[in-house]
Amino acid sequence: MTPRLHPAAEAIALPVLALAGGLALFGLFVWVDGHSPVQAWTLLFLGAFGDAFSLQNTLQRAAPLMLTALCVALPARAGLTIIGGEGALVLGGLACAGLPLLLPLPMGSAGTALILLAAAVAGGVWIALAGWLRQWRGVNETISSLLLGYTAIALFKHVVEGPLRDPASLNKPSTLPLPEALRIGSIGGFDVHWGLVFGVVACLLAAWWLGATTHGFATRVVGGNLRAAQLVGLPARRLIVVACALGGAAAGLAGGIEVAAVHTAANASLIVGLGYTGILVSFVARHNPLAIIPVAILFGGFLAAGSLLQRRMGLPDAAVPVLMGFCFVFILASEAWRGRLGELFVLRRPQPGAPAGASA
Amino acid sequence: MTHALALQTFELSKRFGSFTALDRVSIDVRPGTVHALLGENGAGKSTLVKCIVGYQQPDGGAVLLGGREHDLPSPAAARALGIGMVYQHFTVVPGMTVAENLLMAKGELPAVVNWRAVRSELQAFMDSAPFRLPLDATPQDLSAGERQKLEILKQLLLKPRLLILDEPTSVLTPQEADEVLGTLRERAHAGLCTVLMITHKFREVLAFADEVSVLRRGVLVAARAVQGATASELGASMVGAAAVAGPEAPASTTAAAADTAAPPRTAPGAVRLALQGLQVRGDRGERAVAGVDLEVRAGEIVGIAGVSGNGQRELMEALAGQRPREAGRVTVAGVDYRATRAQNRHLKVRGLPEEPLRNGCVGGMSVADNIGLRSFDRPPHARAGLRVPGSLAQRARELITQFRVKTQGEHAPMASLSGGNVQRAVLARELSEPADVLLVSNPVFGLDFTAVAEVHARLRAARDGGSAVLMVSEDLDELLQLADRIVVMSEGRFVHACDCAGASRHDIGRHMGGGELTDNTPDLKVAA
Amino acid sequence: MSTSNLWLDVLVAVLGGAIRVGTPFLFVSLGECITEKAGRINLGLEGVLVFSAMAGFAGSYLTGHWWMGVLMAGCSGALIAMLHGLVSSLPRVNDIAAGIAIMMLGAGLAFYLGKPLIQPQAQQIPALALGSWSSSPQVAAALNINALFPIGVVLALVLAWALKNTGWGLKLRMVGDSADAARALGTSVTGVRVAATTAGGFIAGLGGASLSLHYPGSWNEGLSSGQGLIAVALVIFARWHPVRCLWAALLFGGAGALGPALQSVGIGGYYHLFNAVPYVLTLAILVWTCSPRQSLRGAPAELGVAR
Amino acid sequence: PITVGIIYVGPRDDFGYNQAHAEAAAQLKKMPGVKLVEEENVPETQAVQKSMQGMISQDGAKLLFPTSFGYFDPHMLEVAKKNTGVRFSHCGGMWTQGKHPANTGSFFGYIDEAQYLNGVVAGHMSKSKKLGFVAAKPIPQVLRNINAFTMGARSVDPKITTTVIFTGDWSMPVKEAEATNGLADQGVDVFTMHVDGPKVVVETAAKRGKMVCGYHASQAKLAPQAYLTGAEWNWLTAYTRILEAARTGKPHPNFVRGGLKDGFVKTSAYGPAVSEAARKGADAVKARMVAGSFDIFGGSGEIKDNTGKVVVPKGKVFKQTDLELEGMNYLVEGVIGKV
Ligand SMILES: Nc1ncnc2c1ncn2[C@@H]1O[C@H](COP(=O)(O)OP(=O)(O)OP(=O)(O)O)[C@@H](O)[C@H]1O
Ligand SMILES: Nc1ncnc2c1ncn2[C@@H]1O[C@H](COP(=O)(O)OP(=O)(O)OP(=O)(O)O)[C@@H](O)[C@H]1O
Ligand SMILES: [Mg+2]
Ligand SMILES: [Mg+2]
Repeated sequence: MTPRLHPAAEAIALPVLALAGGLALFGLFVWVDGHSPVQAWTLLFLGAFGDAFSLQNTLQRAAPLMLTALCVALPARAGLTIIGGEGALVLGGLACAGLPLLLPLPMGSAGTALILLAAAVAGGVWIALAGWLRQWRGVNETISSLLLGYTAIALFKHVVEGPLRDPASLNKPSTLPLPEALRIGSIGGFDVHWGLVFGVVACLLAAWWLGATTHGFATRVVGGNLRAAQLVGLPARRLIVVACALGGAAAGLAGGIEVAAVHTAANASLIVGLGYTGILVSFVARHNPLAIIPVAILFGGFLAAGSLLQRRMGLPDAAVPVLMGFCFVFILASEAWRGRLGELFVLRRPQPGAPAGASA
Repeated sequence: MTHALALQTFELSKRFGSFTALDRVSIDVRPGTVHALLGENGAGKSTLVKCIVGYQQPDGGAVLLGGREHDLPSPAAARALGIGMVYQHFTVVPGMTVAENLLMAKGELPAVVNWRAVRSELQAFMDSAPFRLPLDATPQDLSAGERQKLEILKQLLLKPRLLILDEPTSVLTPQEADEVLGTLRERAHAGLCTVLMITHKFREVLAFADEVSVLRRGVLVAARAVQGATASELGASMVGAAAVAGPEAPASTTAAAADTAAPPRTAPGAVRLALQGLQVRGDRGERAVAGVDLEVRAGEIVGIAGVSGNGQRELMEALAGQRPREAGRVTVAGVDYRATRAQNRHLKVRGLPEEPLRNGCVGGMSVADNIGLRSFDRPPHARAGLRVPGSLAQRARELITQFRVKTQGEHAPMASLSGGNVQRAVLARELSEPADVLLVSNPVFGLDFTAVAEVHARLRAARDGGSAVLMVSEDLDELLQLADRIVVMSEGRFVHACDCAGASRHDIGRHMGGGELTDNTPDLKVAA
Repeated sequence: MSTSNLWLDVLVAVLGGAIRVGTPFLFVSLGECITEKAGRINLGLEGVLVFSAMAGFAGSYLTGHWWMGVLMAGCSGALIAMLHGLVSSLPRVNDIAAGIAIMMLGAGLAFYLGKPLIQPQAQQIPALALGSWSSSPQVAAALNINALFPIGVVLALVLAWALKNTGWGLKLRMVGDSADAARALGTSVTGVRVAATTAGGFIAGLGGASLSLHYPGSWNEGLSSGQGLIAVALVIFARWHPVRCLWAALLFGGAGALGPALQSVGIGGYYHLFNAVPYVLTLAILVWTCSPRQSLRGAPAELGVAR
Repeated sequence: PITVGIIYVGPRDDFGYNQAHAEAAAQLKKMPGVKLVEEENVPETQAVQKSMQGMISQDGAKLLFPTSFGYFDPHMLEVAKKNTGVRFSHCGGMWTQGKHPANTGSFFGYIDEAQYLNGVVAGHMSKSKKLGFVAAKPIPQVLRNINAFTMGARSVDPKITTTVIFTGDWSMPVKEAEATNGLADQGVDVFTMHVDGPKVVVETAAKRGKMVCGYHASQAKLAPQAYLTGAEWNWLTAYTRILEAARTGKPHPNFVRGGLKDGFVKTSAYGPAVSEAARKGADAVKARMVAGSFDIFGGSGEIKDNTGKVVVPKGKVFKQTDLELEGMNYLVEGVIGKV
């Protein structure tokens, strides 16, 4: 046996230790600012997971992040770094709110399915565009998705406050609200809407797609080495564009759900940086769809706890980004110790010189 | 004042994690000699020289220069002592001109560069150097051979007292290799410097080296004078006597090692692969392949000879689907070939790319997944678009044994394998099933002696089994040894074609050089 | 008002706006340029920009000297950027991810520490009245420029010269082009990259100072609307050349000023779309100039986004 | 004691919209028997729903003041449905009897009156006869201010025009500064604005040597010489009225509106630059407004929009309480700009 921690144990231990480090630094920070670190930690826990309300608050905030994180993770597994999820999200929201204006929709869940589909398609097309530009013209997808994101936001605002504006939405320019029957409600008796289920299921599906299907495997090959993929005849362009489209669809779906479950109409309130937060979630989860679920919940917890820090301790709202910044710098940095964490705990034993090998 | 420097290592050891790459290696390089370092792939040659120049830090032992022990914390320290190193992988800076590259190589940079003075100095050096390059060219404009020359020029500029070269000739034509090694030998024998070079080519060892040390699995197994040595002796000490006649060795391996008489074979069959007016653009948008026509028949090996950088790489990439085609037709068995997965499968087209880790593998995925790249989406490894768990791994275990891939297991990441074993893994993938068309590029680049013999035997076996093989190699000897027909590629065109039997090296060499040069290199005997 | 006059007015406004709005773009793109020349990409410049804007404002407010503010802005930008440099030097840490984390951290710290700075006013970076010769008030106003702007212009020229003609310039390019080559020469790749990122942070910090101490000239939380993030696109747009960064920054500045300028002469209605002009323009030019067959010329080969 | 929750959409001390609320909140806090919980920078998403719910379930808040336009529909309504025992009073929304729950309500002030007075002062002070208005979005509340300001100015001199620039967002400092500069280039010499934080416009105008009328809160401190006067909120009036109802158990005041005479809005003290004529002119109108004998929209001939269409026919008078005014969708004659 090598003196290593089991990889699975390490995969848990590393981020947990890093998180502890981030929290400790945050404690120091608020202490220097004249607040009690213990109170801050306690409130963080209470605000995120302390009671049923907090827990639901956390889960609710995590839901859209799971979807926007997939918008980074899926293209990343095909080798592309997409950071324009925000654009896909707002267009998804727009499509979701706009479809009932264009088509007579069946009311009820069929109609809801249709508007969410429209949201996913809109987001998918937008990110696929970034992937396609990469394939067609060699335009770097990180930059193009960023630019496309800004463009989408401008388009969204223009359409929402212009052509599609509901004249009755006086001081908050919005599209016509979705009919009651098309909206997404809460899960059972909980104060959490169905978006959470969409998020979790999407992550599970993505993991299944990458791990268990040949299409997902082929996508990983393309992401791992494009030239190898071409050599074995994989349709790399198509796989890349599909991965982008799937990622974009997830972000678009997030926008659609935000509209159908929260805002009831598309308006500028949709633009609050969920797409950008998703980037960090995905990187912290190392683009692993299964890891996205807990990481998004962690993020949701931080965001949820922020309210309590403001109300009980008088900390500024910016305490939450500071805390998240600390934690995520630590978590990213902790990757450097992967495979070496064991050395901290286990004594090194001298190794036999012979190399291991199948033929040996 | 420069004079050649003596180099000794004393019980040098290096471990990577639990793996021992060097195990108490003591070599002795006398001043003013050319010393060759031989060894199988992954034997630890590169690691040894990297430890000597301070690129990596040894875990134990000592490096002695001129008889005194030195601590070399970085390549800069080694450079200060007069040690120059040409790495196995290119270290020229692609975005900088030749002049800038040479200036960088000198090490200590002035705060502000006086380009006028530097250029005249470099021009003077260039005029006295064994080969010349334009100062304002960027490496992107240079051929692979020219880049290798730039690497060597960078070191010569420093007037090193000890020059270490890690496989310097792998991208050179035989003529270029002879030119380079000849120059270096002259310098060494003139007492200007000591040369330590790593190579896999026995021919080069026998023709240019004075002494040779052989490494096997991180251990020094032989050290002797070249005078009187034969290729087979070197080969035996390199792989160990037992391995050559190992029970697992395919029957043809030993035959190939002895290799002189090719087995009798039937005449070539129907046309399998046909190119018509194929045009391809290179990385910089230039026309790398300028309309070529070629037919490869079942049961023959067609070799493409040429100095590297004349469009061979682009041609093979275009055929393998790694590069878009500009114009022309490619047919396989009469069908328009688009290099799709379905066609690869039905038409049985397989490829051995050069630099397999870069061109044919996913470094981060497991060996099993990499071996399965051709078959993962087919039964028994997949059903209805879903992968069958464990199926690839099982098949990979069989192939790892059969092709003798040294790995820590089928789940080890591909990138953790040494270069030669990556090559073997790709062979296992591409040759484990019969192929109708084989596209082969530099199949033995950087491979050791047994591996070369094995690859050649497998290619012959494929040919004899009815495959049409198209093979690019920078090693003319290899082509002459293996191919049935040779076409010579120069500046993106086929400029010469001949049957291998009775082919003239002079003729081919002349056409490789564009037809104008007269080749006055002696026709060296093929060593292996 | 005649039509030709009208377009002239718009032109002058856009040119003046190009300098006013473009100055922070200039600094962030120069900062990003030298970071990328060393083979790193720093998406965290947004955080650097916001933090340094806050710190610069604090410096000027607390000491009463604008140049102290500028210095503080530069140094704090360097500090945050150095954090990015160090974190992304660790094995297996992706510089894009680190950038997003730094973006969040920098903005968070700036908002947290900057709460008491929203109200006060601080001494401003003086303006140079280069347009005093002109009788036209528009021209005079357009040429009433930020004292940092000429510094930025000189910096662009100096950087362009230094990358070709100084030892560290060559070293920087080598590290960005081939880490192997640099290592073979015994140059510390990590050291050079951290230094370049830090220096880039200092320069971007000057952009922050320009925001909070000149234009618009106060500290508040909406001060930066993505100028730091877009620096990455600007540098690609400029093909990694400092002097072209200057033109790109002016172009972005001018495009940003276009919407308000058109509305000020009574052409309105599509202001959201006008706000998107710089992005669409950049994308269009990228699509126009990129080619699937070859990497961008001048791109540092070690840079992930170069292709 | 009663726990009151106040939620801001931006930073509390922005010299603008949020500060106007925060100043009133600070007064509330001083009252005996009131516990105040506040949250700032809360986006108009489910975040605000959770903040409200958190204030209710974690802090026991009985009265909530969500202060941003965007909080009303659907966020506040959603939370109010689940918490019928809690009173919600929104700033700016259109509470409608029968449509919205009884435990919710909205309050707002007729700040266009103060903007009209801004216009009068600006009309007297402007030499170029060109005024500038930096606005966020063309929504009724903003349009109403632009129109009132312009009509105030044109009551002094009908040749005056107001050029309006929409930045598109409530807080976009660089765009606001650029808009101010662009207007100054066009010869505008008096500015006002309707954005969340007027600080940038005030400072930029002052730097260009122009005059400025404030909005939301007093920005006089920022540019004492350039600052003429300003339209300010006085939310304490509304806050206390709603709070008292909650404390005494009276029905929730659902629809609270008021102008100058009700003390919902006020004007900043005149700056030193304001001429005697301007003060007199503005004070006269103000006196009529307080007396209730002045109507901005109508009463003195027809009002045309800037495309020439009649929007208020001759003889028709809109009282401030007329709901039609809350749906204003035009710019009056004299405004250069487009909705
Ligand atoms: N950085 C490293 N980390 C882990 N293992 C390494 C590293 N470098 C080399 N090795 C391992 O050490 C062994 C020796 O490698 P080395 O590169 O010295 O071989 P070599 O003799 O030069 O082979 P080749 O002829 O294929 O170039 C190989 O098994 C290789 O996998
Ligand atoms: N978090 C991650 N970030 C990046 N790459 C990952 C991550 N997790 C797994 N991978 C990559 O995905 C591939 C395998 O992933 P996974 O562990 O899901 O599959 P597996 O079931 O072990 O694979 P297989 O069945 O193909 O052997 C590997 O190439 C691994 O490098
Ligand atoms: Mg080697
Ligand atoms: Mg597996």
